[in-house]
Amino acid sequence: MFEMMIEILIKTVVILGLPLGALPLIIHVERRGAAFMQKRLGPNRVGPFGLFQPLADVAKFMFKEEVHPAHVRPFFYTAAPMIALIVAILPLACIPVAAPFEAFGRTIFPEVFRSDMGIFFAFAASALGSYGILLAGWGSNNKYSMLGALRACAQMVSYELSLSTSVVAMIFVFSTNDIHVMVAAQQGYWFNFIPKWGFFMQPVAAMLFLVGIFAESNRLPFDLAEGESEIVAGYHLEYSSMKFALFFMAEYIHMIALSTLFIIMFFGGYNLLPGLELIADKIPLPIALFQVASLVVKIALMVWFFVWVRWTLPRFRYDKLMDLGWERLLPIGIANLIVTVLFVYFRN
Amino acid sequence: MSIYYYLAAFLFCLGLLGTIFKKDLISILLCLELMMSGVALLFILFSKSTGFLGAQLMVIFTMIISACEVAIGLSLIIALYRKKQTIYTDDIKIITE
Amino acid sequence: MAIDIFLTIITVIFALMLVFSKRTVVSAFALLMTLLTLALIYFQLGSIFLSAVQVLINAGAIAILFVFVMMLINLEQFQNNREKSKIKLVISTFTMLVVLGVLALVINNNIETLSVNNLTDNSMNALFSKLFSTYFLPFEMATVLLLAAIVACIVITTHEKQLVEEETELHKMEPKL
Amino acid sequence: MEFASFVVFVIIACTLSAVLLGISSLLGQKRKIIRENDIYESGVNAVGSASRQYDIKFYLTAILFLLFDVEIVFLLPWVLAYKDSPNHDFMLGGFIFFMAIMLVGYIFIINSKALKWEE
Repeated sequence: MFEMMIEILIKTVVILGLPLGALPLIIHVERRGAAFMQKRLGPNRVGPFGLFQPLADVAKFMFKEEVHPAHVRPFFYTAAPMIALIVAILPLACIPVAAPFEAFGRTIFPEVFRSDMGIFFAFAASALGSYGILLAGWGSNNKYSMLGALRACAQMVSYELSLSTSVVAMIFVFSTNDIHVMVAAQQGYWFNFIPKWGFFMQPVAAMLFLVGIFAESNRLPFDLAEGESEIVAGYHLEYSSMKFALFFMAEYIHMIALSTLFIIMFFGGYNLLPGLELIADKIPLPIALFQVASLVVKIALMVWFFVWVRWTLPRFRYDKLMDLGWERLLPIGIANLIVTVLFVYFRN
Repeated sequence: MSIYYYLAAFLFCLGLLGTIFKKDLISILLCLELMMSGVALLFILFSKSTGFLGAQLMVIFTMIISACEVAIGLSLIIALYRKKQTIYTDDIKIITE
Repeated sequence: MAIDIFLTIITVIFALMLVFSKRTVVSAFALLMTLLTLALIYFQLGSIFLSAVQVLINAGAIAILFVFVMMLINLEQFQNNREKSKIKLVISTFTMLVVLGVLALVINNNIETLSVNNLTDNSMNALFSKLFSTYFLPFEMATVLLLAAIVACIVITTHEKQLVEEETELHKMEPKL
Repeated sequence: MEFASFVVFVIIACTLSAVLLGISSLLGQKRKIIRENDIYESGVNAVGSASRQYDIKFYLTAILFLLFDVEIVFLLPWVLAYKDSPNHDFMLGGFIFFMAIMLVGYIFIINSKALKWEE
């Protein structure tokens, strides 16, 4: 019993520590990347190459005064950022960082919430994401934040549909819900140079999921709900110091969780390249650490892709955004599903 | 496992109390949703105790029916609110106009 | 056994919060928490697929719909001038106690047979093979029900102005025929 | 076992967010002057209650999301049960019927211009 508790704590600390620890780094990469693209320098005063700038930001958020506007609904005003953070952390429980490995005499499953419905649980938990935003809009009780919250939620909700069609298509191709089986299915090569990743099996579903990630985590070009030039920073308008930082963290962790799902389904999960299956099926600890490192490398590439897209694509107008979600992506998702089903049916 | 039977019965009756007791239509719909979840919990318990797997499938169908019911119920509430600017049960007693 | 009691207490707290809260948004939030704890109970009872579907549909779509509607209909103007009639409270608690008493009595009588667990394999493919062999018709009829719900919702909420425009267009076409 | 670890995970997540809020309310300066409820210096005084009548399209998107989400989640058992189902033609027939009805609903939405935002 005692050893089990230790294992649970270690797993939670590792799986929570990775995104939260990497958060200042990601913010720093975002600001330096943006600066790099706009031919300016970006923060480089605090510490070597400005690496301590995010820590300074976090300290600033800690020490700023908690402004509590009077016209605000107290319960929802303080509950909304906490809900946003908790809901953003929930999908991380079902995502494994490595294959089940042998350590201390028994196989350890590296995810907190071991179930053979891994993908579906992670996706269901990310469906709750629009709750923090709605309550924030309702809690801060002014027209701009309510309108921003409604817009952000309507956008997240309508892109979740096309996201779920692509998830269903991928589950159909791998015919399993378990993440480990899915990653194991992506081993091996076609004509020994194209790796057997989900991306090459289902390019359309991959594109849909990628667009869905941007829309779901309110990143540019879909960040109309909180765009400064649109409606004055949308739902987190009335929030000041730490509560605003919580929203910020929730958005980044939500983005990391969705991009890990994307990597697991389309880019071979925690195996760097599909050459690793030569080792016996009992994976010792060092190989597992190597897998964790490869997953972190892939997530870093995804984060850089986010930053790259953020400073290249302009922002959508709201009706174009909703039209894209309902009239363009959803039929593509349904058609992709029908085509895969028919293809698999007639192939055997 | 046996405590969940009492929980399911309690949820159902609490929803019943809520539907009778509540004033505005949205809360009535909320309490109806609570009754539906009580029934769904009972279905799962019966599927576990009798070993008949079809009861768990019935839970999926109850979820679909409750989704449709909430969808149409809330549309009616919206239509009523646009016409009469109120959703309180005391003001909507007149059928005629 | 301790987990059962722990989860039951949490569900009961949120259900009471749902029914006896003054403001409707607080009860909508309580409904979301009840549905999430029910999903935990389903998982603890072993039906994994149902808890995932419960989280996605009930907690992830229906509860959000309630908060959406609450944002559309501002309830603050009704809040203060509504007095709660005592008779209604007495009658409703009386009916609730009667129904609860009957159910508790029924459960109490055959609690032994009810709480034995003879579900052989609770795995998902057993569940799905049953769904697609004996219960295939409800699977198909569910989409027809959803189609009816889609059509009904759109017709109810789109304003008459839009429908009136369609009629006028029809009249305009007629003389040409 | 994984149930206990999930509950521990959720508890740690809740305490984390509570601790973060707690630290900032402790460390932040306390300037309890009534000035807090007036608007930021360049803002206009808020007029009227916040929840005025919002567009119906928001509600309609959420309602249509619910109904289509139920249909897509219903596809998941089909997708998982296809591999080891006895005869595939029976399953495919069901899938075609399911998708036909779903597409009828979808075409109805597009034609009825229910989600058109620009007017």
